[in-house]
Amino acid sequence: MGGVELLTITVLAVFVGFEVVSKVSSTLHTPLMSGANAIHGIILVGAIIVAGQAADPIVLAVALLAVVLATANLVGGFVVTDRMLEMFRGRRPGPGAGAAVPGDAAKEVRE
Amino acid sequence: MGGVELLTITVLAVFVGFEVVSKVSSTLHTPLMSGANAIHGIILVGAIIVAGQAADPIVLAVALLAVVLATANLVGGFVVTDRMLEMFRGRRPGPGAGAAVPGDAAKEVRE
Amino acid sequence: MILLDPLWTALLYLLAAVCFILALKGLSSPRHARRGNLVGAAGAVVAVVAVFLSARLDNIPWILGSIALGTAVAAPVARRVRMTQMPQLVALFNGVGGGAAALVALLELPHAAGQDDAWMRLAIVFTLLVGAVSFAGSGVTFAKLQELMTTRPVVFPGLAAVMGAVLLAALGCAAAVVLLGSYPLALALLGLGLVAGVLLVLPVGGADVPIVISLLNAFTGLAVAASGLVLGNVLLVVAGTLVGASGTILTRAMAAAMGRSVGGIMFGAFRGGSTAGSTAMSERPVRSGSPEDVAVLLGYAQRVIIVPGYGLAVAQGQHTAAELAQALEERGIAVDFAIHPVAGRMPGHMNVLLAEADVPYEALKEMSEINGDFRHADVALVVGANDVVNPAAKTTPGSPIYGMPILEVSDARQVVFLKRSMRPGFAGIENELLYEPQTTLLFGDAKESLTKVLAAVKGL
Amino acid sequence: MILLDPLWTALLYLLAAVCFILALKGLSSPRHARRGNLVGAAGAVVAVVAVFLSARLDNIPWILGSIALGTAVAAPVARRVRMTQMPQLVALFNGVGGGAAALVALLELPHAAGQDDAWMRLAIVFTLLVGAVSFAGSGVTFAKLQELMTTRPVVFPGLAAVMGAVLLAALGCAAAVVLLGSYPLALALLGLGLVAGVLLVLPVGGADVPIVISLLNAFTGLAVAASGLVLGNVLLVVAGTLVGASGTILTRAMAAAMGRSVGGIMFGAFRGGSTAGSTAMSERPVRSGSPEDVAVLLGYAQRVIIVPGYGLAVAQGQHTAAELAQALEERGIAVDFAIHPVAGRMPGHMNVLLAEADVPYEALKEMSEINGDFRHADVALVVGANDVVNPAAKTTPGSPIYGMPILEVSDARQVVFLKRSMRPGFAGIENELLYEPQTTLLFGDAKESLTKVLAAVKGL
Ligand SMILES: NC(=O)c1ccc[n+]([C@@H]2O[C@H](COP(=O)([O-])OP(=O)(O)OC[C@H]3O[C@@H](n4cnc5c(N)ncnc54)[C@H](OP(=O)(O)O)[C@@H]3O)[C@@H](O)[C@H]2O)c1
Ligand SMILES: NC(=O)c1ccc[n+]([C@@H]2O[C@H](COP(=O)([O-])OP(=O)(O)OC[C@H]3O[C@@H](n4cnc5c(N)ncnc54)[C@H](OP(=O)(O)O)[C@@H]3O)[C@@H](O)[C@H]2O)c1
Repeated sequence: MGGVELLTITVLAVFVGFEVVSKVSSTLHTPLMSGANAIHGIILVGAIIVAGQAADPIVLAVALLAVVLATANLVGGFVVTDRMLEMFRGRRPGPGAGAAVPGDAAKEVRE
Repeated sequence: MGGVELLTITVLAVFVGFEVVSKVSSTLHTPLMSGANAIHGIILVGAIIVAGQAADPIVLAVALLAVVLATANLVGGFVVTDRMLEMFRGRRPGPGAGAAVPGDAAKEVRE
Repeated sequence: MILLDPLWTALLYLLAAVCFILALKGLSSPRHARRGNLVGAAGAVVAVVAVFLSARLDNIPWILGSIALGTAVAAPVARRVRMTQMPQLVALFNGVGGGAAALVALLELPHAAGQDDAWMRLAIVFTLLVGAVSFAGSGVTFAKLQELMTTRPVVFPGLAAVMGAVLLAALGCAAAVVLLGSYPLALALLGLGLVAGVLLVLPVGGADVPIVISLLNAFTGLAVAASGLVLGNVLLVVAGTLVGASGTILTRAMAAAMGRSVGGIMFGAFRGGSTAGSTAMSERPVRSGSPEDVAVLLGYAQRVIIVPGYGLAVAQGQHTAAELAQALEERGIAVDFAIHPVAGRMPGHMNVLLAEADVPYEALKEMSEINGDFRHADVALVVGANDVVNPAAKTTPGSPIYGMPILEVSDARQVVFLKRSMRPGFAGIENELLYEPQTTLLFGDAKESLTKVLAAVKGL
Repeated sequence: MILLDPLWTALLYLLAAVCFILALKGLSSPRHARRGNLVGAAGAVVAVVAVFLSARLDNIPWILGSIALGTAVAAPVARRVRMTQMPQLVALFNGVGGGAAALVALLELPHAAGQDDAWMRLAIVFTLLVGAVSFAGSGVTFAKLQELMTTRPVVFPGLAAVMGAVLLAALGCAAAVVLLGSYPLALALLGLGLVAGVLLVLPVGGADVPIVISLLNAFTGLAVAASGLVLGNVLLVVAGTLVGASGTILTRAMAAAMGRSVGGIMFGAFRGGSTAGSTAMSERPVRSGSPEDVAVLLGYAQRVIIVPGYGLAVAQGQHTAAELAQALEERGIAVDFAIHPVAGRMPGHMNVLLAEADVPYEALKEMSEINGDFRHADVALVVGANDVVNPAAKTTPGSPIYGMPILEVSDARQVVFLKRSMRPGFAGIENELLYEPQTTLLFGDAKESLTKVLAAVKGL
């Protein structure tokens, strides 16, 4: 693929990144950090390609190490982000809910 | 240039466009309309290329028509947008300024 | 003459594309907007210089002459046009851009004649068709707005059938061009596109024309992007896509502000609906007042909200309105301008208009911001606005503006209308508010009325 | 096995890239955030499947085994980690990602040995160096946060000189690799990168570690983007660039919230400054109270603002805090949570923490939103926070937190601190507010104290 096309794509991706991320509410900055962290685990694709082309056992070993590391990054990142975001669903339905919604009560009181 | 690269560039440009434009304040929607209008005048580049390759006089005539139209779009669009935006500079300094700033006065009164 | 190798050319194009993005980004605040626009213009210059330096071009004198001609025609018009005629001008520029894209695509067809170029021919027919629709459609909107023809929807029996036939024929031509690369059929496609553009816009009522302009703007953007695919030119792709996105967003925003759907606006006429209501005027009594009456109402109020509309733009009364506001402020009265998003004839029209009169944009209150304040206002002064304050939008389900959010002027203690007659606004429907007991009408041109009221206020 | 031709592969990669963009877009509102993250994960799956179907790969069983291993290690850790340890975990994942990028680049070097591949080798050395820095630096931050080593800045004489030498050597190696493609030098560069990463992070004080994590996150993103250039893989380019942009923005936002500059944080130690202040504790008297005293203060207030900090996270007292808020609400008291952007150890840490306790996010007030309200509050209840309410940020120019915007708890009529001792917060400086007459201290673990106060409030 030509260098200029890649450069163009990079420049546009920079704009997309800045525009999209600057809209993230500060409430979600921790999930943003771990979510972005998960995304760069996609280096896994590169690691797989390298490992799939490896002929030499040492090269293969190094490449497989890269695969393990990248997978840990990718899978762990998405799982941990999901766990965090699960907490943002707001009120959980069920018996525990009533005891832990000070916000709503606050509104009733103040209005 | 490969089709996939162009597609990728298009997709990213769509994201950039939507993200950037959705941040434009509604106050500036008219200049946005005419500014975007100016930008598509860049078809001039295509018209120039076509005209520069024309051998046949009819083709040349059509291509030159395209050049004229595209230039009108490009130049006129930017000029008219500039004129509009000039008005948004806010208060003009000078003698006329005092007579036409109800907003500031309004603030004084209300505070 | 080739001074630039393809790499540098591509980099300059990329630079130009970035300039265009920055131009749109600049519009996120009035402060940087003008500089942004200049950056965009600089990007255009870079791109044009790059094309001259990079490609082996013949006919350079002719090309330069054509550029000079285009500039000589467009620049003075753009510099001198009155702000009320801005929508027409944008329509015009939009149309010629679409036309240029269609012509470029037409001329590229012979270069895409190969067996493997079917994708390219697909992009070509797209550009041809969409560019032609945009050209012809914009021409009709121009004619409507410039009142070269009626602003009312033009509908005739069988319109839907004709449109369907045209579209089918266009589709057939398009398929043939893609498969066979036939040049005569491409010309036919161009012609069909022109017809389709005319038919598409004819049945649209005057009040909906700005939406159509914005939609055609998006169309032209897409046509330019497709021509970029044809020419393998990243700049055209990016620029066209940006315009397509912005046109889409604007169209949707406008339609939402009018409480309508884009589909309903474009194809309402084909389904038998029409955007124009009845124009029968009722004979009920109204209360009209003199400039002095209005001056008293205003001069002894504590809070006044001015609602500008299209009539203020027509009358070019913005400076007088600003002066009146200033005079009231000097009497200790709080004055705001309430801006409806579709007041006037373009989105944000009132903002441009009042900015021209040096009203700082902080003094312009958006609808959502000010709607709650009318109930604390002593007087709502409606200057040349009608549809945007018409309660029919809330009360009359059949009305063409039903569902559009309006400025709640009827909450104010007193409502004053400055207009020339009892004629309705652009949507063509009567305004019940004119007959309400709290309403006073001052008939006459907005600028003249404002001048008289201003004089009377100063004399209080 | 090649089931997909390059076109389809590229389209699937593009799809995955779009999924990643949507994942980040989802974070603009808590409602769509989780779905967005799942879309991102789906994109990753698509990409991995695409690579298996599209390239002629050997060693597939080994690769699948490695993926299984990575998953088996990471998923349970990610699922079980306590929320207080989140920063460490993110640092760890970030580091391994950077390491993977560096290894990929290393293995690609032999494929970029040609005369014309200098640009590619440039991308390779960039990935190598930045990936290694990110790996080693993240390792050190992990050790600091996990308290495997001191959280205080580690500085030794000549640090700056050593760092300079390492960087110079790295630069030399990098140039040699670009020009000659030498493999041993690439290995040396990897080593130098590791050393540089360690040296870069050692002198950073504990409180600044989250900023460094975010910065290294951006680094890894850039390394991945560069490796995408090496492999000609659009997906890696886009994904890496997105992460680079998000890391940059986050780093700047955090630094701004702490009133610091990124450069000052990273290189302060080299210039002799240090992020830690004095830890000398003064012997002045403070007013400490019993849980019952605090309950009375709270129970008869009209407006209470709770200020959570890192200590609340450590004590896992978020559920108890939510219950206390609920109990106070039931007594008719208005309760808000005031969230400082850098309270805790990660940006938005408190939001995550309180969301876990089902406090609806509407009840969490941002600093700018609530700072004006403290003067109307009867009690500000500071639970395990310290630096973010320390007036030294405004009054003591030499202090490491000087310039950081703080929550103005001293405006409240009464201030209650729940903490275990008189020890300072993460920045290591004393808090004058603890000695003020309106301040009451309740010593003890935040969760235990909250439980006691809650019981006492219920008994009022
Ligand atoms: N802004 C946009 O983007 C946009 C887009 C699409 C559609 N539209 C449509 O345009 C309309 C805008 O509403 P609007 O309230 O601003 O305008 P309007 O409803 O068209 O009303 C304009 C009023 O101004 C009066 N007028 C005209 N010339 C005047 C003059 N020289 N002096 C004093 N009064 C004058 C007219 O009454 P007389 O003739 O009796 O004087 C008329 O009642 C809406 O229907 C909207 O949907 C706007
Ligand atoms: N959030 C971010 O993104 C971020 C990023 C970079 C830096 N930082 C830094 O981190 C700091 C955050 O400020 P902060 O006010 O939240 O925290 P802090 O200043 O570190 O104070 C935490 C307080 O909690 C108390 N504490 C600890 N464990 C406790 C427990 N189990 N029960 C009760 N109290 C306990 C500690 O006092 P005792 O030991 O006496 O109990 C300490 O005073 C700032 O310096 C900020 O700059 C944050």
